[in-house]
Amino acid sequence: MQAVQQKAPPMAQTQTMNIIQAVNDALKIQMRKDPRVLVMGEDVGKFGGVFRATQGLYQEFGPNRAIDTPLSEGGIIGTAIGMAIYGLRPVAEIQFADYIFPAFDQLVNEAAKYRYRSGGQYPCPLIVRTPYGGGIRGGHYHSQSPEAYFIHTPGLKVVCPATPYDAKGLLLAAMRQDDPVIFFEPKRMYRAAKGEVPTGDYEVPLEQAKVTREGKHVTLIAWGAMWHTVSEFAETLAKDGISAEVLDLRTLWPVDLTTILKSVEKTGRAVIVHEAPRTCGFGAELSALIHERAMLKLEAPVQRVTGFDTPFPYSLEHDYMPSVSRMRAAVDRTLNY
Amino acid sequence: MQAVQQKAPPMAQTQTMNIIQAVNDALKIQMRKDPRVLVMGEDVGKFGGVFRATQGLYQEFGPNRAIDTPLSEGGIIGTAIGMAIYGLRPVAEIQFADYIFPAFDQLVNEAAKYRYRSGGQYPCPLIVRTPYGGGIRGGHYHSQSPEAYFIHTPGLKVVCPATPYDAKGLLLAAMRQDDPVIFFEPKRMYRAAKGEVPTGDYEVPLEQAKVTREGKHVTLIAWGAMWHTVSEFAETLAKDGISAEVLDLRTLWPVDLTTILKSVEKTGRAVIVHEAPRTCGFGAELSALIHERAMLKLEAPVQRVTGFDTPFPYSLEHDYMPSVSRMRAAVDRTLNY
Amino acid sequence: MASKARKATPKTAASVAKNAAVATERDRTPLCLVNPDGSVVKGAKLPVIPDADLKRLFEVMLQNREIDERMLTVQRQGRIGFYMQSRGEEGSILGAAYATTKADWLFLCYRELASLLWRGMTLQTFANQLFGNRQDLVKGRQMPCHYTDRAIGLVSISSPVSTQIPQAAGVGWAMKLKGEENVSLCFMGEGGTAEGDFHCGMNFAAVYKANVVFVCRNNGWAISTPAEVQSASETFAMKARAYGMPGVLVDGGDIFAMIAATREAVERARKGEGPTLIEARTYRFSAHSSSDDPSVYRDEKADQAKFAHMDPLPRLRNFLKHRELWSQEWEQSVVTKIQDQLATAIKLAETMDLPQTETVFEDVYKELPWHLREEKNEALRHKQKPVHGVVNATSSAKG
Amino acid sequence: MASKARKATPKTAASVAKNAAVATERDRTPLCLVNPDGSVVKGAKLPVIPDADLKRLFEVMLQNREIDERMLTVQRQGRIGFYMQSRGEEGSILGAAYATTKADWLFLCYRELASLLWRGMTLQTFANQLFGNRQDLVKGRQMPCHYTDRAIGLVSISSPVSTQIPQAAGVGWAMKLKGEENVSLCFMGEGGTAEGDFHCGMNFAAVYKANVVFVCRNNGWAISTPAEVQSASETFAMKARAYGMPGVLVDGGDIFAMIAATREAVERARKGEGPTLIEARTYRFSAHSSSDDPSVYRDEKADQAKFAHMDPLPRLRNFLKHRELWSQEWEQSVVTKIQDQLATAIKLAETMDLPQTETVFEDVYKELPWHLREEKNEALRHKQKPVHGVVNATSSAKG
Ligand SMILES: Cc1ncc(C[n+]2csc(CCOP(=O)(O)OP(=O)(O)O)c2C)c(N)n1
Ligand SMILES: Cc1ncc(C[n+]2csc(CCOP(=O)(O)OP(=O)(O)O)c2C)c(N)n1
Ligand SMILES: [Mg+2]
Ligand SMILES: [Mg+2]
Repeated sequence: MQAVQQKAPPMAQTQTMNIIQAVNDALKIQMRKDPRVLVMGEDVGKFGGVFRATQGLYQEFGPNRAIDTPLSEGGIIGTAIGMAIYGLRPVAEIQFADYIFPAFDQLVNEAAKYRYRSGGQYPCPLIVRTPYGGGIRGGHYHSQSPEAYFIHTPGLKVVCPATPYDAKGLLLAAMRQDDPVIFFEPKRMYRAAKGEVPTGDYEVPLEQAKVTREGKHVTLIAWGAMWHTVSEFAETLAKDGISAEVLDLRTLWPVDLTTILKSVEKTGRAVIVHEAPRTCGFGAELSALIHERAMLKLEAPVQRVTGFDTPFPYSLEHDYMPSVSRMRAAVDRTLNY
Repeated sequence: MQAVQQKAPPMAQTQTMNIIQAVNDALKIQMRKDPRVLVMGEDVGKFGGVFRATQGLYQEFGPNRAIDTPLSEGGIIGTAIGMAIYGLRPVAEIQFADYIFPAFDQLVNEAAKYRYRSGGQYPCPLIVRTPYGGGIRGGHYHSQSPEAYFIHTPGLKVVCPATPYDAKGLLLAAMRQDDPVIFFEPKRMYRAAKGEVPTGDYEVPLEQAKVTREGKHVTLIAWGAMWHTVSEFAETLAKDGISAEVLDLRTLWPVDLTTILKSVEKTGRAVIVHEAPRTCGFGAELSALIHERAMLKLEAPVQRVTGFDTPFPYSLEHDYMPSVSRMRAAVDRTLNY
Repeated sequence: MASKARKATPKTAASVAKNAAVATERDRTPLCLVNPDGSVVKGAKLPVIPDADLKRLFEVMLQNREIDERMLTVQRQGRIGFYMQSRGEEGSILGAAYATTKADWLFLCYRELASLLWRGMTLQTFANQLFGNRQDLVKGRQMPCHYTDRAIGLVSISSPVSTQIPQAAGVGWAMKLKGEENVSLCFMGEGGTAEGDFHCGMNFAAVYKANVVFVCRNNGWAISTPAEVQSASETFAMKARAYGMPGVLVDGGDIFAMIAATREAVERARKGEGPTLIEARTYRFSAHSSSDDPSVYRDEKADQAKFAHMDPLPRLRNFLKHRELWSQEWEQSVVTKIQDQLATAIKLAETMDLPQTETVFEDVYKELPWHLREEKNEALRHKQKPVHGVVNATSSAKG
Repeated sequence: MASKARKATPKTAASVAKNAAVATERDRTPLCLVNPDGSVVKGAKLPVIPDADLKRLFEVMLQNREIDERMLTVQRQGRIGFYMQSRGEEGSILGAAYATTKADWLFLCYRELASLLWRGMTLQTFANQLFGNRQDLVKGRQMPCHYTDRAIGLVSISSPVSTQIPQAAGVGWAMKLKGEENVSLCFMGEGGTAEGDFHCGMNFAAVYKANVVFVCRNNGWAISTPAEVQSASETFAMKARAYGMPGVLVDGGDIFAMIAATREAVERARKGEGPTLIEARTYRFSAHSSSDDPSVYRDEKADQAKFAHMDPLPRLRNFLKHRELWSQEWEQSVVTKIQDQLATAIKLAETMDLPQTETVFEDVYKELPWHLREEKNEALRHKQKPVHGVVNATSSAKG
């Protein structure tokens, strides 16, 4: 399934990794190269993070570069902003995306606006890594997908890899640019998604989507964990003679609209899939952009298959998460419009 | 200009009020009727609020019902949630919508989910009043329009009156229902918008938009301060022979989609105007909804005229705010598609 | 704290260092009334507690421990998704709960099951929540251990750490505004004191003299993070001073000390004299949760031995022995009984259906708006089969 | 603060009330070295300050006051949109600033113009910011009084209260991690201590012993809200104890006391010994801002008289007189000079064009992404005329 998009640079040495390992590898590589880089967050030091993404960093780089913090997201992001404007390169971890909200003011009113409001005098190259999404029986508070809040905030970049290869390459690229980045990691796929990843240094450029499957009848747009579900779904569609093109957005904002429009103009149909609630989710923006710019090429309105507009439930998360059957209904709506 | 929509109940006694007075009047009426209601926030007590919306309440209802709080939005909303679940009816003021973010976690993770996560055992009837929007030379932090963040959050209702009549009627309705409401007040129009308002008790029901001008060529959708600009704009369009229908949404979420679709299906064209940044703003959701449900009736893609995707500037706010000339270009795009 | 002109002799040397926040011996010494061996500390005045209550408190401690062990096993068998133990902390939790009544609202962190057992939450209610079934009071919407039970004064437990603190202050404030003598009892972990919400809640409570008692369970750990990373202050109780609020440090292994301290705080709160912060010094004998593996970050064996004296259960047993209120048979019968009752409750909870799909859409608002009506219909058209056995061993942080 | 078994004799009575957060006489007494009449307090050891510096400090105080008066007038004339005065607080602000160098980063609340004048921000830079013109260092993007000037170590001022506190802690921590002896100096208002960010910033600073000095200007008011509503603690300096950090209360009318206290704190920070919280007890003689009308909520006349002794300017003048460092002519010449310079700066700033429309889209990111390129073109096609004279008298809260 991941063959299409896991093409490593020719000759590069590779290794099978999951997303956790890929993230860990990216951090190690960059921390070795750049002494300004440090990781910080709850349980990220000695313990190596509750998902073990920062494992070994404390041992290799010591307590001043793999920092266990107090239980305070506002403190983590607030102090990380200070570090970033002072010239360090903090990579802060928020243990679950659901817990990013105590730091919301520091992110949207401060980090996002620092470069701008200082007239360019104080860039704020802060990375916030955080696991997002459902499917792990986490209920309300270990399942949310809050990307839209940050996409709506000018000054932030929002990235969300789906595969180990992209996780490593995008994180390396993010750590080497100068704007604040919210880096959402698909926790459901942390260990489930495996692939060949170059052991050395490489970057996956930000702001570039990837066509991971070519097709002609409908464009399926996804990212993160949902890209995996959508990719499998595309296979089943193929069996029914429906040829779906699959896009993995990778960087959510600024989004690679060129690649999206090219695909949708070709297929004439689009279905966007995400876990976050539908209303004012990123799917709404994508739908609006596509309609605004490609209406005449559309055979049917762009469809959205998303989490429902309720808090994330526990026992019934299988009913809540975008399902293949709902995706199928959406594709059918575009085909039969 | 406000004649169309300011129809008071027949026979009711009215008085000319601005929005501040209308809000104040609603609070007074409800506080007299319901001893559970109290107002709280920074400077809302003795001083009567920095915009004077709570003027006189301290004098009439005393310090236990018109409460000056410490400078802490997290504390205001956090304690107000406690009051609400205990059976009081707190109406919390956040001095500027830009300062709502320190309370973001309490609003989106707590107030919004209280009823749900307790299986209906603990409703949280909290009202948060807050002035929003630009045009007062307030720069980054006295100008933001953060409605989309809350519309994206299941469990919250979002209301935004444009006129004194609606401000009073919607606030009275909000205080009498049992879900948390974020009540955005258009600060630029606080004193500028005047109209006849019944002196007695009445409600403007939530979740109902209003057609404030009938027309046939294009539907203009707005709310709050922008509704005023859009209404004036519609007059100028009329002079050019373009007949615009104007909608004031009043309640942003749950939105009155029926009224929107009815209008758009009639005109075949829609332009949405809001101050917040375009990307993932409420305009995106409205655009997606309209395209999804009325594509075949559309003569042209729905257009958005919004704040730009930058922090809100100071000196150049005239270039930033949605202008009549940008609106005109958008209308022309729909007419010449 | 207005800038009033004060008449005192001015200080004439900055001496910042001397002004440092040094704790006094009194600050550092936990209140302790009963020694680990069950003997009364010399000079201590024990709170008045009827023998029947003492025995009942011991019973609940035993029950809590049995439940803990059993439910962890059930979790390990993949039958529930998650569990959090509280071994060794039952004493302080029960002590605080004992000093309140059901009219006093209860805000929990998440590790305070004993307080609910004390207040009479039924085992069936408990088990239904863990299995998230159709009879679960929170309708299967939250992870295990996130109970709500209005009948016993329990407010909804939330995962985000410390959000309950300003809410509890708000409830205590509302009680005061309404002229009631009820209090709001609010638990938190020592890790939770680092959140901004701790500050907001404590500050509002003190400014308005809200009817609230805060209990900080300092069990030494926040997942893998030791308490000394949370604050540079010598005790957590001392944090009360920043708010002009009394702070008391208590030996959490001593249920008598907890009862005495909480009673005094509750009384003050009932009289409208404002809030108190109690730090219960304990040890988290168990893992953080069923997802955690503490051997990665602490020396399990050494620590269990080192902190054994802080376990409240043997201490209370020893005390009861001294008073001739204990027998082996009685303890055994309590244990056997709870095992039986629990088995029955689990069986029933496990065989009960999950909530119906339409419940996903209830209670978002009081009434169902148009978009949720539509979404409900979509969900019903596309009902999914529950995914069983999805393991969440990827994280040790849930809860 | 781990749960270590401590050997002390156990406390045997809860005595919550006795444990209450009573401030000692020492806590309550502000550090004061020079009396309002300019005489040295008996027994006080003055910090070493060269005469030239003393005179320069007095000059900056005079300048600050002139600028304040002038700019408020300019605001009243509708020529700038907003202004914030700092009359009566210049002493503590200058005292703290004097104890640092330009390599020490400066985080301001917003009312600390004097510290910038001390560090050498030019009047033209100042005026350009107030007029938000093309040469404004922040490109006309922020309201008046929201300066940024990297050349003098000034970080970007933000309106949201207290967000600078954890950031300043982060900078001081970064300095420490890099092995530098620089410190970060962070101002806040007493109102700002109620925000969660105050707690987060203080706590992180103390846990990591960051190179930071916090100065809380307690001027008695947060807009209309008196300091006693912000906290029930007797002083704000005492809040330091919650963090295991030294806290010092200083007479903010006494620049010598401020210098002494800040120097000691800065020294500790440079040596890596961690942060300090200094409370400068002052009075907000002016309105909150040009949008405010304090007569609605306080007795202006009575209070101005009552707090006159806290004004640092006559106190320093009196001291200089005692030392024969002052003359009427000198003071007059300083005033005349600043008036002239200011007039020139204002004139230039006012006649300078506003920033160009395209600057709205710069610096959102380092590079312009596709959507901002498009939006820039849209803005250029629809350039608007500036709306002049939009009055914001609707609110007294801005800033
Ligand atoms: C806001 C927030 N951040 C992070 C977490 C993840 N988390 C759950 S429990 C916990 C540790 C809590 O420690 P403490 O407060 O000491 O309570 P204890 O578990 O020891 O009872 C953490 C970090 C969370 N639930 N909420
Ligand atoms: C987060 C936030 N809430 C509210 C405001 C509005 N506001 C601006 S200044 C101020 C009072 C600040 O008082 P204090 O901290 O004592 O500083 P002072 O003005 O006395 O110097 C308030 C409420 C704000 N700027 N930011
Ligand atoms: Mg703990
Ligand atoms: Mg103040």
